[in-house]
Amino acid sequence: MSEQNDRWGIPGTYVFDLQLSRRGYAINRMCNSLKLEENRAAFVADEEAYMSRYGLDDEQKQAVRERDWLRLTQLGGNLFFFLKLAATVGHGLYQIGAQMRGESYETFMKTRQVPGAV
Amino acid sequence: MSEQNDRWGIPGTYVFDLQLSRRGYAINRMCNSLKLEENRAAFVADEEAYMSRYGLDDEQKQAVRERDWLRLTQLGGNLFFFLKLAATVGHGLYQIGAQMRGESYETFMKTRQVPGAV
Amino acid sequence: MATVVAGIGSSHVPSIGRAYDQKKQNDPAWKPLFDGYEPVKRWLAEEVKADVVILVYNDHGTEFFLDRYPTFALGVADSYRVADEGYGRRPLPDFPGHADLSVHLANQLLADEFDLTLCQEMELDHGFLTAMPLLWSHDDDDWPVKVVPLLVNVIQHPLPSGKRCYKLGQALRRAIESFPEDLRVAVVGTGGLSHQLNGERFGFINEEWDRQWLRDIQDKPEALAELSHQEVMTAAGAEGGEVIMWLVMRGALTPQVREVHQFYYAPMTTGISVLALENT
Amino acid sequence: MATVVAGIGSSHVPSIGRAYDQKKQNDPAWKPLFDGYEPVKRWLAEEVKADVVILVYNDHGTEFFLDRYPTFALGVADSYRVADEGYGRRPLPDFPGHADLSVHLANQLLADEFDLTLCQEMELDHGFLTAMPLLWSHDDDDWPVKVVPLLVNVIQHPLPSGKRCYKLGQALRRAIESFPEDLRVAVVGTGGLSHQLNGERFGFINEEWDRQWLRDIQDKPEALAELSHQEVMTAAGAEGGEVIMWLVMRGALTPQVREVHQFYYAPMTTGISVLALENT
Ligand SMILES: [Fe+3]
Ligand SMILES: [Fe+3]
Repeated sequence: MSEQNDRWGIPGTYVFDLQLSRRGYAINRMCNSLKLEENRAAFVADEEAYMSRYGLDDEQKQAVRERDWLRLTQLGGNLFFFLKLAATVGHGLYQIGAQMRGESYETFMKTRQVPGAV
Repeated sequence: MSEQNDRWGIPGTYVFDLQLSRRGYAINRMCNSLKLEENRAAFVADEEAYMSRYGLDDEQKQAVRERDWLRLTQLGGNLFFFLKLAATVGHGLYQIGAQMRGESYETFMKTRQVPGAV
Repeated sequence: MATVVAGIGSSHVPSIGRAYDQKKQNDPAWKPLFDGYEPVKRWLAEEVKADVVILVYNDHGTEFFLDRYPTFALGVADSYRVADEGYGRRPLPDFPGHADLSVHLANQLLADEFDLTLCQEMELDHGFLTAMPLLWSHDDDDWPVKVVPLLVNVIQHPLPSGKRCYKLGQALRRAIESFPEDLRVAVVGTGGLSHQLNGERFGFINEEWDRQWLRDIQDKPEALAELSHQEVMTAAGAEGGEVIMWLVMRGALTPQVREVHQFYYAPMTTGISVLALENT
Repeated sequence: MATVVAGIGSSHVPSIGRAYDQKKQNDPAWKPLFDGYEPVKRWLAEEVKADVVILVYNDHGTEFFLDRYPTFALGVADSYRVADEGYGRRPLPDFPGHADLSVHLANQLLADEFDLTLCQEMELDHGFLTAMPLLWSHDDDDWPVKVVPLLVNVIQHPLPSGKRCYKLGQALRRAIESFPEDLRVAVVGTGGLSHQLNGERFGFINEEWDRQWLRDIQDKPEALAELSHQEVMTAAGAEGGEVIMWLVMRGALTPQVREVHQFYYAPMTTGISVLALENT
């Protein structure tokens, strides 16, 4: 839990404020477009072209390539939007969460009270 | 100046309030779609089909057919939206105004201080 | 005159919707949850008999995008569709609106200096959907109540303050009580309790804080309304900050309330609760 | 610290934009209008030297539709495009935003209980565009000032009250003055004066009321802020009701102001005015 959004000072937390939202606007706009099946298909067909079309910068593109959800968060991605990207590439919420925590999915699930309630 | 929106009591005036806006939602939604050239072409090609697609009711359709801007206003059309319809069918603002007043364009223009400022 | 006949706080979690649709009511992991809502559902059906529900919720990247993000948005439509959040539309009937009440609320709340965004079209995501079938029985194509959706921005800071939300609830009550028709109105505040879906602290839950919230929202709502977002998010997780929506519900009730039912369960990543209150 | 260095009221009328683009500055019908703005343009360039303009305007069915209509919407972007209102984009450069100031204003105004819609994308129609080239010289691709657009719903009732608009102006001033950077900020309120584009009363103008407004906005803004929409629309025409946007500008100034310049002209269907004020 070393990293955080310094304006807020809550460990392990990147508060989605206007500054971060502005930073990540291209990401979130791209992710939002993936609501439509035809756009998901276009993304899958050519990820690089799709990212360029939405104006992601190099850091953001790299985070998408690596499916690095923590980095994407730090760069202004908002989970409620990038869940659409995650679904497109086959990642689920708890997989994302485990990765953000730096744990395996199995280790993360062991920290839950009733892991059957998914 | 006999007619008005009774909730407001201002003669010759149809205040665009939520009730009127809800009444005219289909009209305004259709008119708003005419921002796009392809939609204007579709409207011109088949007015009836276009109106049906946007769910106008019979009174509203009739007002559109007759280019009756006053009636359209009474049925919830908002000028800022139906100006797009007017432009599509070749009517201008002052023509609309003259018609609403029940005057010819020429008579209306005579009531203006500097009719050259159009 | 319309009156507020129930105030309900209820979490909204997508997995609850999936469990409901997949009929997991008797699945060991889910039974406690469905059983926990049951007494409230019965109370609403047998005693409260609301005509309309004003449901306070937030959208989760479904209908509202960051190009134009409202602070408060009120539905003023005759009906509201169930949104597709990317996994297909849930098999729930669309919701009948109570447009006359919506229009009245819009007029009153604007006059009371709340700067609402007014929505003639609005599809509803799990922020709205989760609580509804747990609280009201529906058949294949209708609901026993009409609805008025009231959206709060809890996604992109600056959010409205807790105090502003509480004041909105108080104004809502004045607006409801000035509606001329006899209507029984339930107000539901959704969201929370503690959870975090963000950063290295993903999965954070604070059960102690949640249980305190469930007491204080009854007896000390004004103290809760004074908390800063930073205080709430530190204690309840970044996404737990959405509990401010409960303050809208609480503001719509009388200063003293009676608890009808309370339930709490934290199986996975969210402190899930339902709290039913009535005016005294 | 940022300071408010000018307050300007200015009508917005599409035909002015057309006359400007068609270079009708010396056309007998238009010359009075352009001459009327000239002293204000000179004052702004030579004395005021603003860094940023907060321009209060309304959209006219261009960017905002009735599916989701905000009461107040604030631009928080780095730049804003010139909208196409259906006759092609006007040959004006796009506008550079001052995003840092926008973000600061958003945070302060939300904390001050104004429930804004925040816009990361916003194209600007004649509500915004009309005044800009009459007040600031531009070249082919840039403006000498940055902008922050502030949109007010004056189209679909319930509108915010005049009082709410005046209070928004007062809060805007507090927010501007708490911005740490030294910035010279001009606030422009647009719209009006009397006109009506609706019903049998289309073309209604009330020059006497307009001239009174130009006096009272200086000396009795609080009295103007108390007027109901019905009173204003009865006297100034249905679309004249948009003068409440001038109250936002006036609220951002000191209680006493000094008039720098005033101009009024009512050639066709709108009482067109520019009024330049400064703090005392
Ligand atoms: Fe939520
Ligand atoms: Fe206007």
